[in-house]
Amino acid sequence: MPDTDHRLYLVAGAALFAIGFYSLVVQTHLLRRIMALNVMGSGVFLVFLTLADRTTGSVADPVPHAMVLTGIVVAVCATGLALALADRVQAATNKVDVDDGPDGSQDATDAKEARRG
Amino acid sequence: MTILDLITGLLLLAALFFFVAGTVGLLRFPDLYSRLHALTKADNVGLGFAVLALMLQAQSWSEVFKLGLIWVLVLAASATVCFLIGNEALRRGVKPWTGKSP
Amino acid sequence: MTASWSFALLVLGPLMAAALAFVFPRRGRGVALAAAGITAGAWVGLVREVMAGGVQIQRVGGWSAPLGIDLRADGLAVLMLMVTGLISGAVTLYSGRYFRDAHDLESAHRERYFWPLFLFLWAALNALFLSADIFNLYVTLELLGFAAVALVALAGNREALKSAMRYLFVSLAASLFYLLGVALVYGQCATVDLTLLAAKAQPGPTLWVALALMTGGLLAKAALFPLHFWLPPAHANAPAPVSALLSALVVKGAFYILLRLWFEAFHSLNTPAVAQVFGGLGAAAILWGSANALFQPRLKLLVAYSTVAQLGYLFLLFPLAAARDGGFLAWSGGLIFLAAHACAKTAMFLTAGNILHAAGHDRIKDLGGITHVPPISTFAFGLAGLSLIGLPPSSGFAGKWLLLSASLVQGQWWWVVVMLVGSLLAAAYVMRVLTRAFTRVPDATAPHPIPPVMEWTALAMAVLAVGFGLVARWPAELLRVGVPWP
Amino acid sequence: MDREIAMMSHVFDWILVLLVLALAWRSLNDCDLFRGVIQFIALGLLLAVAWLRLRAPDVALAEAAVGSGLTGALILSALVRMRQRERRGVPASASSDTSRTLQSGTSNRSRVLIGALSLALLTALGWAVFRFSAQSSGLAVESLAKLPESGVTNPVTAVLLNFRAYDTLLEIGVLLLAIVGVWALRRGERPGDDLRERPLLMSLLRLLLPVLVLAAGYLLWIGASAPGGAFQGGALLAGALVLGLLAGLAGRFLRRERLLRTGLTLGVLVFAAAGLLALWRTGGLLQYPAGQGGAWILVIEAAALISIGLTLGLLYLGGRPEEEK
Amino acid sequence: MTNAAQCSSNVSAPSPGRRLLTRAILMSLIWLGFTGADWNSWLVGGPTVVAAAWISLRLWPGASWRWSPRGALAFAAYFLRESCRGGWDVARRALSPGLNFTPGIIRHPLRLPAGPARLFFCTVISLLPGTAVVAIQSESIQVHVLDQGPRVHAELRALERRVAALFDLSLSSEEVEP
Amino acid sequence: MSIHALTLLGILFSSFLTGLVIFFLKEESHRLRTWLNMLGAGLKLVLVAALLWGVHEGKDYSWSFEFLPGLQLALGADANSVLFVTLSTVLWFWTTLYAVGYLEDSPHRSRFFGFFSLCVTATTGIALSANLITFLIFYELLTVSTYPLVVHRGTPDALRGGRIYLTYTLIGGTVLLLAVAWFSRLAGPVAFKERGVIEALMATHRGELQLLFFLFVLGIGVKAAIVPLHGWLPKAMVAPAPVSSLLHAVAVVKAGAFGIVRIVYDLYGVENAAKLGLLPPLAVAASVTIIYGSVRAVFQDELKKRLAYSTVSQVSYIVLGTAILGPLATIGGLVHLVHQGIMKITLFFGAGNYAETLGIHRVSEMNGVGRRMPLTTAAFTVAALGMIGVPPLAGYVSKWYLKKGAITAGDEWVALVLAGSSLLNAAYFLPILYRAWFLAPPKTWPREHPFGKWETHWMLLAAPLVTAALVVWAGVFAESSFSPLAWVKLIAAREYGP
Repeated sequence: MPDTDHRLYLVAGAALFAIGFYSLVVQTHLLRRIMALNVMGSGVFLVFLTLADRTTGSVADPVPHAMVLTGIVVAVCATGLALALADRVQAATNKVDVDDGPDGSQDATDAKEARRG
Repeated sequence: MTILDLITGLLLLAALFFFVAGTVGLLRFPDLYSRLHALTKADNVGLGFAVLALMLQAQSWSEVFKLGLIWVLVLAASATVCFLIGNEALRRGVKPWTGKSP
Repeated sequence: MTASWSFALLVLGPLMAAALAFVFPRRGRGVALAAAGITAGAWVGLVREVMAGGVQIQRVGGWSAPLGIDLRADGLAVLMLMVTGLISGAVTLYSGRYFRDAHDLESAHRERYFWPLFLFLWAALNALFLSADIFNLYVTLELLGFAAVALVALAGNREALKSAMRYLFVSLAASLFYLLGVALVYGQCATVDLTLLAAKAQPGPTLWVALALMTGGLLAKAALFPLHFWLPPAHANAPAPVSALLSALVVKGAFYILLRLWFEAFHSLNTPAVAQVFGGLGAAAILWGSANALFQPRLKLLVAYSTVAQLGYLFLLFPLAAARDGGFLAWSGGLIFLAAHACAKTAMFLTAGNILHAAGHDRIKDLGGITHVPPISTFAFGLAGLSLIGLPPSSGFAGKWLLLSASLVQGQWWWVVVMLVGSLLAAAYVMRVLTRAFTRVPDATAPHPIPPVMEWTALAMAVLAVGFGLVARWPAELLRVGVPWP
Repeated sequence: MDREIAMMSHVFDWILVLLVLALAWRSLNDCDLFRGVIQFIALGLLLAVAWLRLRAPDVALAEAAVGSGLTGALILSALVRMRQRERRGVPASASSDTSRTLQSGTSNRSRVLIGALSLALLTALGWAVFRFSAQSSGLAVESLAKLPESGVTNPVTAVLLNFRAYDTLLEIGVLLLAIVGVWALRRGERPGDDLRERPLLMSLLRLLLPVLVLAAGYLLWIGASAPGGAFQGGALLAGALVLGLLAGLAGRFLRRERLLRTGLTLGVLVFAAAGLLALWRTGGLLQYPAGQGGAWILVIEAAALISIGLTLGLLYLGGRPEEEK
Repeated sequence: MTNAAQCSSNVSAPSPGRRLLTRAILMSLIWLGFTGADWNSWLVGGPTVVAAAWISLRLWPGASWRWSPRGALAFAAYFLRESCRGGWDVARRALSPGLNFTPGIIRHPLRLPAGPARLFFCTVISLLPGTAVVAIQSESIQVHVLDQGPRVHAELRALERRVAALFDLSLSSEEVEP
Repeated sequence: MSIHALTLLGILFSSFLTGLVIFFLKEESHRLRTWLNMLGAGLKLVLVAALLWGVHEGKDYSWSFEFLPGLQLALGADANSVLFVTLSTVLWFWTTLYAVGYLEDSPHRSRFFGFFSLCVTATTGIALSANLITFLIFYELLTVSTYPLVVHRGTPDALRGGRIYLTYTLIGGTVLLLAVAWFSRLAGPVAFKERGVIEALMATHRGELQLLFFLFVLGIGVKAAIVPLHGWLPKAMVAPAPVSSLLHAVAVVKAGAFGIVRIVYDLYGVENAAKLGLLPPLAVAASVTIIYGSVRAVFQDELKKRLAYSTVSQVSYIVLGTAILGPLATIGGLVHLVHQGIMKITLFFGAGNYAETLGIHRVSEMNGVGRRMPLTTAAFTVAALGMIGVPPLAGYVSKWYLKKGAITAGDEWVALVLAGSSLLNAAYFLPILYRAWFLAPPKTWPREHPFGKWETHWMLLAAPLVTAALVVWAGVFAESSFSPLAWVKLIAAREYGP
């Protein structure tokens, strides 16, 4: 839309991406991280669609639209897969994060043993 | 600007009024049950006016039909959801506000 | 015409096979074998066209770029397809037995889902190597990532699930970084075609940021130090044939895109300073990965850390190949090294699977007395180790030699030091395992017998890893087709 | 008048953007996870509005149905499942209280570090986007010029299923892959509540589901010329399927494993077969014979619709429906 | 299926083929409404209509109920009027300065037979002024009202009568005060 | 492909293929394995004989294959190669026979003989390499194929010895790789040529060439066990006797010595090397090694260790000969390549026989062993005397030429080194001989193992007798036209000729 301030939306997309990224790294709960990925994705889509909207003509550029549609579908697939995996992780470890698990510390002790042996 | 547009505008204003009223109700009403009223009733009417307004602007009868269908489905859905929420609250033992206690 | 069919079958063959393997879960192995046959035929057709007629381009749907998507096969793509085909073929043979022989009750389930996931992975790789469109590459990256994660999780145990989860997060976030880069590129250049971008891309803030984003994402996917943290657990905990696929091929996919971006589409942004940074990270990866491999308690972890290290060599290609003088030496060296590592790593992980199968564990210190019973597997591990260390005449040597020569030609002697030290470290960790083969343990427990096909497949890959070095002239010639500089 | 409209839309843009950002932040950092999920769903709806504002109605439809609706449903049901398991599970591992884990895990110092990193990212991105020229038609001109040859009149559909059909083919592959991956992971659990005890909802669903199926078909049809298409239709179909699953209406259907699998793969198989057939007929992969683009697209989309609907719907189960024999 | 038993209590079932046909015609009408007079659309519409009809039949195998067109028209007019009143009622309460109402939950006995008519009744209650169903039991319902008072029961009974007229039913004669 | 090229490949593959097949043989198929071994060894012997004849007739043997762009895998047979290939082939034949007898009934024989064959393939490959890169390839192959032989016994001692061996040789190999790559960068992918290939670079790249020479010697010197790079050799003594004999007499250390010969004569050219001032330091290093090794040998009680230090010392004679300018020294050094090989292998065979038959591992246990095992001890004695340099045995010939060459070149101090070394040789060999022949045997041997009608297994006996005979022959018939000496003179003539 010619009267839209595209920079506003572009920066907003960048901000969504940054918020998502920050939360992805900082949060530990698997569901939050999955949502964070979705927010990052939305930021990307916002950038794409804003760029598509810069045309002077009557319609926006359809190519990014198609790309974003692809992206949305990929995102929901990713979410589905990630949720199923998160569920399994919870069932197996009784925890809802993967950050500080016995596996990390176990590796460390094993490595120590290896050095000794 | 035709007369049709004018009517559309008025209908939209009416819709806006009901939506705003519903939202105010949602915020102001004292308990969950009464908030349900605010949501279902006012918003449905608001939606009705909006749909009516859009029907006036429709290009074809099929659009009118679709708009009508949307309204009916939303009505049914919101009534059902209203029941579901109220029912769940009742099951969990949420006491209704009766106006007697402060 | 032949090339068109080759393009189509290389991608659609495995893709349709994946779908069929899902519909007919009991026929997975047969379907995979058929896919292997089809892709092999298609590849032969393609390589003949490429050798005879140069770079082949397929305009999908009849629309040319920028509106449509181009598929493109040059020497590099054909080489990558060949490596993919060889390794997938080996994994097909190996897995036909591997999943059937697992000790637990879940094995039937695993076998059923392994085939479609594996075939998806294969299709994704082929599609990736043939694509000349950075958005299409994003889709193939996602296919690749999903398949890889699901395959890791297939092992089903706690550690595998956790590493798969971590892998998925890294993979998805990395894809989004890449995609955001694509968005910026599109906004700036109004095309996502590699060839058109090469002409349109001019250095500037937008493209700098875009390229940085894409590169960041791809580096995480390619597990370059220090973004490698997800790789060792994921590769070590996956089922053996999956580890082989991941180490040999999946990380290479991201690396391949990096090459396409920095040497083709955005070659105008490829400055010496950037190239040195890549090289520096590669060097750090070599040292860090090797040092870690030396102290791993488990065989598969060791092999996985070795992957971290060996990936570092690939990135030495950046500072070396960018220069006109001796650039092609480094280019072909790096890519031959890639193929060498792929074959060697496959052999190693398959062998690790055999040892795990025979011994029931892969703790290195307890492997004495077990490894000398399956001599073929040990032999395979040793041969693969030769290539990994870079001893002549293995293909690993061929690659390292070319890289060495390029650094000497360009006077960048510091990479020489890194490569030589890396070789010695590799020798150290490979020998740490091989020594076990010669340890005589008086009361060695009788190992579980290994199905011959699993042993011979591993050995075949190891022989390939060594023997490929003797015919390394051929890939070097092939790589000349469509090489990004005149 | 025009100035005022421009002014108003400017204000609207600002409000929208600020709301989106606030919701995004709250949804990820609210200390109540449930509230976070709800805000996340609301964020999806707001984004759909933003897409409309950016003249992307196709995307807005998909966002509302898929991005907000289905994703939200997926996350909500996962949350419910996780909480149920936590309630069943041993309380000893108490660190895993799903609702309040905000402060655990990450130290303040790394928070600051990551925050700085994200800010740097934002700055770089801001720098990059401020250099864009205000106007660039991208590929709009080319796609409109080629639109008559594509066989459809909706440019987005033309891009999706003709100009860049190869992307879409692979994307359908991603969908199938996702469901295969999920099925490989685990057996799905039915949602905890049995909705059959809620007659009012049941009757609504009986009314709604056939209409949803009709609407999905309609979106498929209309996609050739207006916003809509296989993805949007598929999303509706998926919604219908999820509702059916919730109401326990699809049990018998779920037991027909072979049929399900066929349905799930239909999109990929038909699309790929069409690509090969086109190659045979015209010599170009996915190059439809001249003048027949519309028909080919319709067939492909129909198959894709079924697969997309099934896939997205079954993703909701979080696993394969039944244990195979 | 339990749903079937619930719904087909009052009418004898016609043959399956005819039922499918009826549904298909209904669905076709909706499709027609969607697409207008675009005959090509039946390429997609045909299969879709069949699928929708089949699904509808699977979900609700019971025969279509009887209804009276006259009752329907009357009901529609009543419903629109009451809806507006309901909306206005809420708006008034929401926007007036004090909270001048006395809400509560009341029990209301049901006279409509189990089946679509009763469900329809329960649905509509929630759209009308001051009332919302919060629980359904076999012989009565619980309704949350914004203003407790004698008028509520009267209004509910009136609604019940209109629903009965719509479905061409006769109510059981006993008129019991709660 | 010409018949000549086929001969070259045949020499390589006669052991390579047998090795491969043997790897995958079942442990029990003893007879088949023995036949294969002997067949391979015999075939190789025949082919080498043909080669020897052909080269003598002036035929041109060469084969090459481009395996990387501009990089040839090249085989060829010049006089130097023939010298070394003949030595290794002849000795391999007898060692194989010996090993079959030695390893009877021990485990992992398929593995052993597989690597054994690979080891010989690598050695002949080194001999036949016609350029640096090919040399490097076989050099590394040798490292890899000998490691399993060193650790064959699998005891912690063996593993430790193997680790040390590998550490030394791999680091050496890496240095060599660097040198080769760097050299190729300077001179291009050059083939070996008499009098060197660096003429064109002499003026411009003096410093680099000197540094490179240092790197080459460092890389190859590990295998040649030049002090201080010799540390692995005594540790590697844990290997079974046939391996020690092969390692010390033929394969590893000789490959190292041969490598230095190649570098000096065919890469740099001895005169160029002299002009660059590279020879004196090399001569000093060799001399230090000679003396150091001898001194250490005197103080070893363990027989194999004593022999090992002797090897450290003796191999440097070859290096020394190379490091002195002039045809006489060249002849002395090169002929010692052969002479030391046959002498040292005889000694190791003898030591192996003592260990296997009587369980004797130490010099102090050898009292009267000559009476119990006269034939073995006779062979041992011949070789030991040869080592000391008693005329007319093989060792005397080489030392004589070396001494004359040194004096001719004006390096008189070398003569002193040689004399001192001879004295030390006597000091560590004569006591052994004395004990063996003149002291009374003990009542029981440490661990006796009866072998039927001969003093030991006939296969164990045949090998040392034959090699001892060769020692005598090489000395007595040194001036005949088919002796090693005659051949070496031919090489020297070509190197220094007009």
